[in-house]
Amino acid sequence: PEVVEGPGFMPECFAPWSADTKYFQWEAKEPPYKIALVNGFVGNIWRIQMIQTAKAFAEQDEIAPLIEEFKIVSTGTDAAAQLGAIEDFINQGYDAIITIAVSPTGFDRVIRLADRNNVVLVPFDNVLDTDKVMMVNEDQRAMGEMSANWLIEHVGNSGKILEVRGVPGNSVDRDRHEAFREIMEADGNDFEIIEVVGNWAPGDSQKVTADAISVHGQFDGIYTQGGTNGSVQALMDAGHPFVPVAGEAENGYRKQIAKHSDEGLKGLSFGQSPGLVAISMKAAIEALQGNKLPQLISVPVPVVDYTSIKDGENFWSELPDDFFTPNEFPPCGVNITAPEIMAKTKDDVK
Amino acid sequence: MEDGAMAAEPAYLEMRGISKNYGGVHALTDVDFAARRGSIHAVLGENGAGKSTLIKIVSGVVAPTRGTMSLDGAPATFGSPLEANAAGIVCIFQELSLMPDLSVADNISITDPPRNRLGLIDTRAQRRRAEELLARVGCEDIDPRERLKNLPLSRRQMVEIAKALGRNPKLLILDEATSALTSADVKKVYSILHALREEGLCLLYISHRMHEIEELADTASVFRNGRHIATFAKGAHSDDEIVQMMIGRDWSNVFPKKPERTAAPEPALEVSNLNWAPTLKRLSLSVGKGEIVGIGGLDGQGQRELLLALFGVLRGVSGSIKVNGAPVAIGSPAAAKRPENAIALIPEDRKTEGLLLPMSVAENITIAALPWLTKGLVIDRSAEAEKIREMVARMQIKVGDLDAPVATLSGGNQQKVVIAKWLLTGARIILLNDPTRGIDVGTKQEIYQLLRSLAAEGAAILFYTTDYDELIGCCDRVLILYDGAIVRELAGTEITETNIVASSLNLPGEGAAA
Amino acid sequence: MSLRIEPPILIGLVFIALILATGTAYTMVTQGTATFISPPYLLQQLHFGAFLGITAAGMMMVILLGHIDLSVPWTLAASAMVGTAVGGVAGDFTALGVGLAVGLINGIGVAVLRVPSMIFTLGVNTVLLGLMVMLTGGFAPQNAATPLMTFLGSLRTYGVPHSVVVWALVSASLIFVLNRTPLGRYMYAIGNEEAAAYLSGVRTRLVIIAAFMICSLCAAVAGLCLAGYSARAFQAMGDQYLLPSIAAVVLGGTNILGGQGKYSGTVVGVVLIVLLQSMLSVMQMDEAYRQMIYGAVIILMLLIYSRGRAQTA
Amino acid sequence: MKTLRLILTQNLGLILAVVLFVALYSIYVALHPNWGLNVVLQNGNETLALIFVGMAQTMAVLVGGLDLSVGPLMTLTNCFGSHVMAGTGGSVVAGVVACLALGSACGCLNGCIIVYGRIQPIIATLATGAIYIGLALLLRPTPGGAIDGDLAWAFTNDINELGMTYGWWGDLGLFGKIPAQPIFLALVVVLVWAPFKRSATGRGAYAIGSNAHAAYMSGVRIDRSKIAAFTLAGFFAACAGVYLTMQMGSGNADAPQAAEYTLRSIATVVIGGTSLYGGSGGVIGTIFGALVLRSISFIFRVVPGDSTFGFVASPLLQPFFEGLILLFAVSLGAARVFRVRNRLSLFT
Ligand SMILES: Nc1ncnc2c1ncn2[C@@H]1O[C@H](COP(=O)(O)OP(=O)(O)OP(=O)(O)O)[C@@H](O)[C@H]1O
Ligand SMILES: Nc1ncnc2c1ncn2[C@@H]1O[C@H](COP(=O)(O)OP(=O)(O)OP(=O)(O)O)[C@@H](O)[C@H]1O
Ligand SMILES: [Mg+2]
Ligand SMILES: [Mg+2]
Repeated sequence: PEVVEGPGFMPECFAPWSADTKYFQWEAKEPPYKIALVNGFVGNIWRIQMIQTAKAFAEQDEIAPLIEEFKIVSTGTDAAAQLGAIEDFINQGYDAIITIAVSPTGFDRVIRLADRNNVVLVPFDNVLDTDKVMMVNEDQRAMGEMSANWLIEHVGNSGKILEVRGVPGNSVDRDRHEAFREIMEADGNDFEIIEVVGNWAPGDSQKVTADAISVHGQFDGIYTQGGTNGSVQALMDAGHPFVPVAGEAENGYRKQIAKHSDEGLKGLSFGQSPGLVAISMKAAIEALQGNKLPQLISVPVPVVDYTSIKDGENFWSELPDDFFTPNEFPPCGVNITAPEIMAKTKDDVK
Repeated sequence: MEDGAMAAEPAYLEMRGISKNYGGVHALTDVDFAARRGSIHAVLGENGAGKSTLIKIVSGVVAPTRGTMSLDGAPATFGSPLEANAAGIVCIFQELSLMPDLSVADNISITDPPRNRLGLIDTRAQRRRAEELLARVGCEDIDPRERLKNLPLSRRQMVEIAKALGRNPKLLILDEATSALTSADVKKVYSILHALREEGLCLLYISHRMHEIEELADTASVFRNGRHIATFAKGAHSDDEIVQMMIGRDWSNVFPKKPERTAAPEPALEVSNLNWAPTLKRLSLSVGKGEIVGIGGLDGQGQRELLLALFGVLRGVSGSIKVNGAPVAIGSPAAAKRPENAIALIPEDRKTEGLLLPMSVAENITIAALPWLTKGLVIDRSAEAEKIREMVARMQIKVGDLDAPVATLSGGNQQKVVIAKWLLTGARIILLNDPTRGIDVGTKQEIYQLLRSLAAEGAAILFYTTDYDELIGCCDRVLILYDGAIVRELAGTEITETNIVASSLNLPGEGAAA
Repeated sequence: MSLRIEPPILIGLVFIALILATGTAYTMVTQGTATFISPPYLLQQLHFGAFLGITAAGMMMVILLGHIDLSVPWTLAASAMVGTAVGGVAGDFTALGVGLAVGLINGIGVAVLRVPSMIFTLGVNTVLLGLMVMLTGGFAPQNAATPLMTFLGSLRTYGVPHSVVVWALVSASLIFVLNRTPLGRYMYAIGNEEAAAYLSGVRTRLVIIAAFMICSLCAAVAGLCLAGYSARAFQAMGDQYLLPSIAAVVLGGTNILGGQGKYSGTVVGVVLIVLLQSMLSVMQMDEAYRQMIYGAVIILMLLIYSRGRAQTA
Repeated sequence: MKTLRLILTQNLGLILAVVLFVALYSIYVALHPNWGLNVVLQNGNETLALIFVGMAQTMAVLVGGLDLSVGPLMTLTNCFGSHVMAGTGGSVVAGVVACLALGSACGCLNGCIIVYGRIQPIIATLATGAIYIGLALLLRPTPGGAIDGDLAWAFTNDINELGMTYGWWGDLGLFGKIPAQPIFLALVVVLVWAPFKRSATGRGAYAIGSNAHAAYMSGVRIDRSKIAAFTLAGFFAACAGVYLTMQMGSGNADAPQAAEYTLRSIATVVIGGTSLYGGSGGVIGTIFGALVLRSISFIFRVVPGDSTFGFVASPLLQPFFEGLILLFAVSLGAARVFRVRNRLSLFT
């Protein structure tokens, strides 16, 4: 793509990451397009929800005519297979490829190939450590900072905090953790932070939280990167009094907040949305039509806390716990609510 | 000891004060032993006498608890078979040491393959070498490229002998190396051994077949209970004397008397038109209650398959089988052992087919009879213990601790465990596949007597053996198999060595004209 | 049958004592309490241990045969997920049924088709993953724990977690099966020499199938408990249980090639692994060091064990 | 004739793997809209690391064991490589050598623990695997490290690109279109595997796998062969790590990926016809095993969504069908079971 000056197309949807984010423009192609989504691992609900959202979005009235073929493959946690799949789709003559990168590095080769073949490559969620490709994400550091600030607000400037981290070695874990620590450990604060690894999985989070409680006694606040409902479950099992918790956007966690906020479970729930996939697809389609877009598109972090939580709006008491609540982004025309995706395909399968 | 005449030439292998203990078991106690170049030295003794232990010490497999060893006058200790090999000691072990997945050629040159300039194995030269060695033992029929596992046991033993020859031994040990060979092959081996003796090799030969010892040995040493009893030159003692030395008691009349029969016995097992292409062809036979029927013939004529077919192991068998007059379909050993069939098989290879080596003697004895020792879902332990005690006593199994692994028993006692296991199921039809292989004369005699007494109690016994003496001495009738079919049935006085040999080669025997 | 403590069990117990001592030293220094030897902490570890313990108990059955079951992670998850999706008491039974069905398929693959268990169960694991992706994607299934699951997985009576009781019951049944029934004897026999067992008239295929069904059933029970503990079933909930369950069985002295091993060893192995993981987590060790220490402890134990064996042999 | 029969019967597993690969890959080629050498190149890129890891596993399987540390070892050398292979020219070569040495050393350590510690390979390597992942995390707490982009490009491409990137040669026509991956693979097979297989040590490895006791009794140097096999496993795993480093241009201590490679490596070995009981087979079969495994996932990318079989590739059914095909592929050998006429032969 060509690097161009801003402002870009539909800025209310495709917001640049920062003021110095550059803009890309591709030669316009005639629709309809062939688009592929190269997912990595599939065995968790976030990914499944993401795939469902992608399928639903591709079938929306305004999008469907623009797409000739939409293909989704999942390659597992194997980087070579993911790179291979992307390259394969480039070779097959696809126009755009959306992907959740298995690794933040190592995409140089497919980026080169995509550029040679004028293919729009859009990593999202787990993005790459490069500025040569258009990407869509929420600000992970912002989530860490937000959690820290919120905890300070509700706990005060000192106390014992439990930090439950995500998958070791992952850049999202690193970003959230570092931003969180920077604020918590800034001058004027005096926190004792106990750190355990919960792998973003509810089971793991629950186990390490329970362990930490039994060894370290009482905490004044908790920050869990993922599997938050597990951490809260551990709190309740241990008979630990409810304390402020900053965590992810699992439906189960929001149910817990709704139920126990008056008992002291003041909760902050921010989330990485599976709906990012729809914005990424939309970005790809706009780019193929020749529109200018920021290199790094920032999607606002959907966040609620115990004061703003509402059944049927930002969580659903009848849906499963692992369901990720935030899914819609009205400024982008992405209006697929969580219950919709599930309901829709249920009919599909029949 | 009567070795005064031979003192002139110094011993090549000399062992002094050798003892070997396995925990509390004294396998060898204070043994002095010597063997000379240019002679074949037989090592004799009952099962468990310590023969294998002795040669395992010589060949570096186990270290003696006490004692010293010297080779050609120089002290020698070997930490592994590899070191013993390097010193020119080559051993053919009782359990063959061949690799089933490798080719025959690979097996023969396993440690010292011919190499090319790059130091890599020269496969062509290796194949030629294998061909030469196989030719030397008279086995031109074996393709050196064939995987070893595709050969029958007797051929494997020949490969093992070829392999040993290829290593240019100075001291060659054969531990029951001919136990599975046919007499033709045995003859070939004899001539090779004689040639080696002429070349000045020192040969140790272990076998339970007395006539082999007679034909081969220059000197013999007898062991009993881990002790060296005597060493003497060929001809110094009669067979009976030697056997008495071995078993330490009076020994006469190996085979029990055969019963006189007036009428044909009531048939227990009737087989007609049994086919299992391509090995078994239209076999019909019957075994009566109280009868011991021998199966003879050259090795590999379908005897093994016949027994397996009757025991439900083979798939695709056609023909009819009747037990006690009723037609049966036996699809598995589990079906064979059911009370209405009550068939047992003493398999060919006790180590892999008969026994669960790491499990205890007790567990091995009851493994087949468990369904009868179970109350509800639970094993009735007191009944089990009772039955085990009974069996150990009845079979005279020499065992210290019933909970010790069966692997620690000597070969003969292991075989008794296999038989005990099946007797416990109350089997009425007993199939035996060469049950006395590698078993000493004393134990053999016990087994013959046991078979006869089982027959007397009404069991029907079908008995395959490679030993003509057993066919002659033990069986009421003998069926000779040739190429998967029964070519001859011998009964009563027809059972003679000449008849057996002739029929095995499918020639008319002496009684045929009559 | 003797009451003599087997060397691997003894070594395991020594290591458990060492871990507890190290953990206690750590908490004494950092917060002045002896948490690691306090009953609530130990009970809690037993509570976690129960999930691994039940899984490992099943795993031991197939390892005794000289086989292995790599489908345990998704058998566990699939049982729990299908169970919660159906819901109620029917759900509980369905969960167990899923376990039995998977075990039957594994057993048939290994015993009848004679595909090596290592690879067949790996394939079954992948298929189960695929099925669960299908299920979740297509039907938005309920995943809240059923009342029985909650009862088994998270409730306690007199402070004793019910999961621990379930583990004890599973253990008692398996000890019974292994020591008192023909099935147990046959399992050891097949693990030692399948051909000899077959020729002894043992219905080896049925025994192998039974062992795999026990293994998968244990995974399903662990799934029930774990779903109760977490209040719901979720994908990948079994992933943490595969390698630790194998390690626990082997650390407990069961021969990975089959035929030898005592059940009590597996219990010791499970406790050892759970405490080790907990200690490393509590000490806030870096993931890098945790992995290395975990690996090193396993090797050290096995080395000591094999030294001991070499000396007695 | 006899020779042919022997070759056929002794290589049934390999032949089956080749047939399976040809069948699956033909489907892919037939459905691919733009199949050509660049697609082969991409396929090779995707498969090479898996092939190497599978080769590593083959070594352990040959001696009758399993190596659960091949994935972690690949990851460790990848992380190590992302440090030492950065730079240009000679230092990169030195880095590659260092990686291969590290992998071999770790493999040798596995071998020593197994041989001198008398621990079953599967459990020893389960433990060392954890240690290697720990080390990898130590080297690369988060993914990163930059290998020279040109290098990464040139060495994961075809001969033309290699020459043109560095100005060594120009367009060599059709010859220049030969992808680099088969060349690397051929080099490793010819220079490392073939000599090993033809050496006494290598044949000792087969002997151990076939019957360890008999091999010992025959005077095979058991310890040496076993350690050599595991060292070579480490070496092959390092080859995978090095290639992954060139491909990714960086290091990533990705434990799930390591686990996935380890498990898949077992599948490649089995599909490739090497017996898990040891003693027969070899890396050539494994290469095809890996190709079969990859071809399965290739197909999902080209199955047209609107065709009769389109549902197979529908995103939420795809993992299921992938598993099913894998299960089918590994069960193919079961055909033997139904042809077996002597049930005793089932047990060996
Ligand atoms: N590994 C072992 N552990 C314990 N005891 C053993 C072991 N090997 C042999 N023995 C015992 O040592 C004694 C001698 O056994 P050995 O194998 O030398 O007898 P043998 O004379 O070769 O008998 P056979 O003719 O049956 O082969 C036997 O009592 C046997 O039980
Ligand atoms: N490995 C085994 N372990 C236990 N039982 C076996 C085994 N193999 C076969 N059997 C038993 O043998 C019976 C028949 O076996 P199988 O199904 O293999 O035979 P088949 O292929 O149908 O042959 P046929 O056509 O001769 O019946 C089964 O009922 C089973 O109990
Ligand atoms: Mg012996
Ligand atoms: Mg049948």
